[in-house]
Amino acid sequence: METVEQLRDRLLARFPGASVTVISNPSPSAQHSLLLDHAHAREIALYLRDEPALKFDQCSNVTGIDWPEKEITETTKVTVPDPAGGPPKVVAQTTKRREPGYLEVVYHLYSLALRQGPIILRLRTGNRADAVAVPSLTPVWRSCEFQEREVFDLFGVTFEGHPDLRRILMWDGFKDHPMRRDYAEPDDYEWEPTPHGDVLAKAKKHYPEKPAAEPAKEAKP
Amino acid sequence: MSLTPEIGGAHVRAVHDEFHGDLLEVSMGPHHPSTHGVFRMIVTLDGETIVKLKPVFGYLHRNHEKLGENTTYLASMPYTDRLDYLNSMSNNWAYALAVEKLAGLAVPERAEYVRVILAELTRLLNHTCLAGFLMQDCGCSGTPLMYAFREREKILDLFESLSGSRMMCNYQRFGGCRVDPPAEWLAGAQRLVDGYSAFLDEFEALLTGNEILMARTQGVGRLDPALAVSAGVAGPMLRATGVGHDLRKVDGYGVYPRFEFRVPVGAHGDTYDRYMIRILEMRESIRILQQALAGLPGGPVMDPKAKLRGFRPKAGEAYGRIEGPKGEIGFYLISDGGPNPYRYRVRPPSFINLTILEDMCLGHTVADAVIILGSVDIVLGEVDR
Amino acid sequence: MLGTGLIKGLAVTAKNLVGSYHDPARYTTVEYPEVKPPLPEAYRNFPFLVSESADDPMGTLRCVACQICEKECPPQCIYIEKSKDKKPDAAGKLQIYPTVFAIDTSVCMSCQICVEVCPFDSIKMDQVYEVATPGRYGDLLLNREQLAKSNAYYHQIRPTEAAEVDGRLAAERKAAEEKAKAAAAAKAALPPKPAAPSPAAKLPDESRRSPQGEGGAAKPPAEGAQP
Amino acid sequence: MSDAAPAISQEERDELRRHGILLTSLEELYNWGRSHSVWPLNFGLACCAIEMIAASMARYDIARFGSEVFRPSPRQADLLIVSGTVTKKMAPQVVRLWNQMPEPKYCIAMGACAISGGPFKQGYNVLKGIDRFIPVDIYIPGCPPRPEALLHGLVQLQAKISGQAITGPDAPRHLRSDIECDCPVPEFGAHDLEPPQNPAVWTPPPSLVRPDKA
Repeated sequence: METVEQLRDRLLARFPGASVTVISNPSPSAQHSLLLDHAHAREIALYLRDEPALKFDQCSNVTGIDWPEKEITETTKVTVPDPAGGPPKVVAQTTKRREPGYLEVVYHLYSLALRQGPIILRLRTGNRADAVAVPSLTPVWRSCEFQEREVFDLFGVTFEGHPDLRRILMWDGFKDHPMRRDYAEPDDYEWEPTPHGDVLAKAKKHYPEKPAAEPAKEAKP
Repeated sequence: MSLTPEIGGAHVRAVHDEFHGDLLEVSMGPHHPSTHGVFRMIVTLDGETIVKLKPVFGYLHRNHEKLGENTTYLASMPYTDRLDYLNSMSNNWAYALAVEKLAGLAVPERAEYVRVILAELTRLLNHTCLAGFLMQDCGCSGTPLMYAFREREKILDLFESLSGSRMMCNYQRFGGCRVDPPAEWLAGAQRLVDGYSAFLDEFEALLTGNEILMARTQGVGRLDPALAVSAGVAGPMLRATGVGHDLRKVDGYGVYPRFEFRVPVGAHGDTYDRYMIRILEMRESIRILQQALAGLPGGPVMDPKAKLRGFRPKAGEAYGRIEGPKGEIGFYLISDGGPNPYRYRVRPPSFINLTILEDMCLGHTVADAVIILGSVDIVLGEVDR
Repeated sequence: MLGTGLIKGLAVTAKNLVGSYHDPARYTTVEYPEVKPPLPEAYRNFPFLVSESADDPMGTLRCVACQICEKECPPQCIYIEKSKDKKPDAAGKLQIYPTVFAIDTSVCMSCQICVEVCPFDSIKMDQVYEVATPGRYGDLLLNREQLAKSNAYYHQIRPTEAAEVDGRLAAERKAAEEKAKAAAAAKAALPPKPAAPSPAAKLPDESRRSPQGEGGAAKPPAEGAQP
Repeated sequence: MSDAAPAISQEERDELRRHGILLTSLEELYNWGRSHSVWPLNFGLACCAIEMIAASMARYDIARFGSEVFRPSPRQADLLIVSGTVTKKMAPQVVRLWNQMPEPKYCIAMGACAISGGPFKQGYNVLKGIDRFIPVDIYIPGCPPRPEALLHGLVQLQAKISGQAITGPDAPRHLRSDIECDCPVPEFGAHDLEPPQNPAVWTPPPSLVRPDKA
């Protein structure tokens, strides 16, 4: 099978003007992926499916990933020349920059005909609030139908060109996208005899007063 | 028009259509004896013929992926038992395989053999139960399911004496298996495997040639191979359409390349083929089990370098998949170097196999839809996660 | 011929029906409340705390309230509070003990991870399953007293594993005693030459590689350096 | 009838039984009939449902307790075995099924998930115990409980039924007019079920905060 770099070059040669970037994966699995632009995503997908040398006829897995906005603090060492004429000083400079958040959809493609794969495609949305559309690949691979609906339901990515984009796991009137990192659960506190971490914080909210007499069971130890 | 009415339960309403006269929209499920759990289908009927079928999911959506992102890698292992609760051993293996890929862990040879033995026992368990449930859906109330569960108890006894639990085994670990199977256990497994062919012969005498079964299932729910491939259908359902795709051969994960076995493929892609494929696969599983039990090497079952606590794989991602009894079960993990996975995704075979449920059911009757759904072999814990 | 398959199938059911009267392989019913099926040794359902003696379960708990199981428990159903004081354990060493140890069995999924991560062999899986109750809040939360079961009980439900654990603990205790003795001997040997700690005095401690051993090795030079 | 001292003691009754004379009261006969023909609803939710099916199969044979008749329709069922995780999406359906069952009816919460949400209780779509919406008679902890544990729970339920007085303030729900049998069905809201629990059924948990953690 071609390496990801070879595949990228092949795609760039076939689709001039497309943007195809290799996202390398440092883990031992070495499953690198290709980031596609929205305008050419469906053409490239069709090409991957139909080109006799590639024949990625099955899209096995579709999933979403939420990458919230990050604040990155970078410390760089800068050499500052001494105005007094002495030897230049090395000063550590801290810069803070905000990396905008986005949602990502990942497709794992396999070729049953040629027994090769996986090729991993990625599509990214502009941000996490209003530009959350990516082109749907359901017209190319039927298996994306329910999985893209799931990504829409849980992450809030809208797929342009999806034949039937509705919520799939949660009910229709549900407003949130629960797999996003900043999702806040409804407060349906249940008796927590063994609170830890977040649960403990929630428990505290529900018992703000000084506790009444301890139940006999717990008072024993 | 919203296809999901706001209220659930038994729900029937008439839809007027000028071409077909009155179409009837029937909601089957989520409480329906034939839907294998809390699955729901909204079926539009012209007379008794299905003209539209929309599955409704989510009645068992218990947030497996969200929980997996909030706990450590190890703590997700018992949750994978509860995905496809008939096949906890296979789920464990798929998850362990994905983590091993992510972290680059090696697995001792003996553990690989033990994994094969347990995965094939799980396949026997799953396919036997499936055949029982399918017959239940056909209206054969009780008998085949009783026989299937009699055999299931024997396999569960083996699982219980090895892992401590009948269904929720929590047995695989990253870099091996939790317990080394003792000699008595292996002898018990050997006895079960030796006796299983006789049970299958009896089961087949009960069912395979039965005229009623053939009349109910042959030609029902045909699936086109090209559509099956495009729709991501995997496992016995895909092979029933004639596509010989088995990850045990294609990926050759574990020590499967060392065993000699065939991959049965169907010719028609109908419900009968899907039933037969499972019976034939069980026969092949018995062959694999015989070879694995005979060739089981000595040595440790756990990589001595693998850590139980404080497991933090380096940043990166991995997708690991195995041929589960229901199809390709995969786990997609993204690590950011922390103790919890950043993204934890399950590729659920039975969920994706349902993509083409409507295509298979169109033109058939409601009673056929029940059988077609039965032959897809779904487990709701995995469909909705 | 049409109907052959049906007749064959009916023959199978007939064989099973008749067989259920004489063949134990075909009659598998366990008369449960009267006959309790033997459980395999590995069977697990809900954890319990091991105490050395049945007479004083609270005083001889093996648990030292390290809270590892609390952290590792996947559904977070263990709750531990550490004691402020120390009590001698079975080996006579002063240890912290849990003042509260609660397990919510209405959440516990018997996954055994608490047992696997426990470094002190103090929490083990029980084999009780007849736990149905009409009470929701009181009966399902097990406290320290309800969780503590004696080592003899552990031997009764899991003889092989318990023997292995006992052997391991005994070996550890013996090693600890020997180390203590060696440390005492090393200390006794130290005073003659306090200025320069001899490498011979350090060696046995380093070779043991236990936290106490390292601490013991670090002390003598510090003491020796002061005067 | 229930609070009055029995006219004949248990020993005397046993003695008579040995001589072949069976003495009983209307209450006993009534409760005996009720407790030994508890027909469950054929209703499975998740993992525990498989163990429930296993309990009805040859090895555990729930028929020995008179409960083998798994009814597909709630109209014919006496016992709702909530066997598995109740999600928020499923909860209205479970309550509706409960309302459709005729009195006398009983509910067993089988497994950790049905009792409290169990291992999945931190999930956003998981109901933290079915007893938020419908009254539960027996709780069977375990994940999943063995089929024997289900049978044990069923025996407990039978004992509970046998112990009920048919008159007086302790009479079961179906013999009294002052208790509402139907439970309101929750609606799907924008973020959660509305209401998140049924205050008429749900007993609030004991106030429990560790002194040093609060």
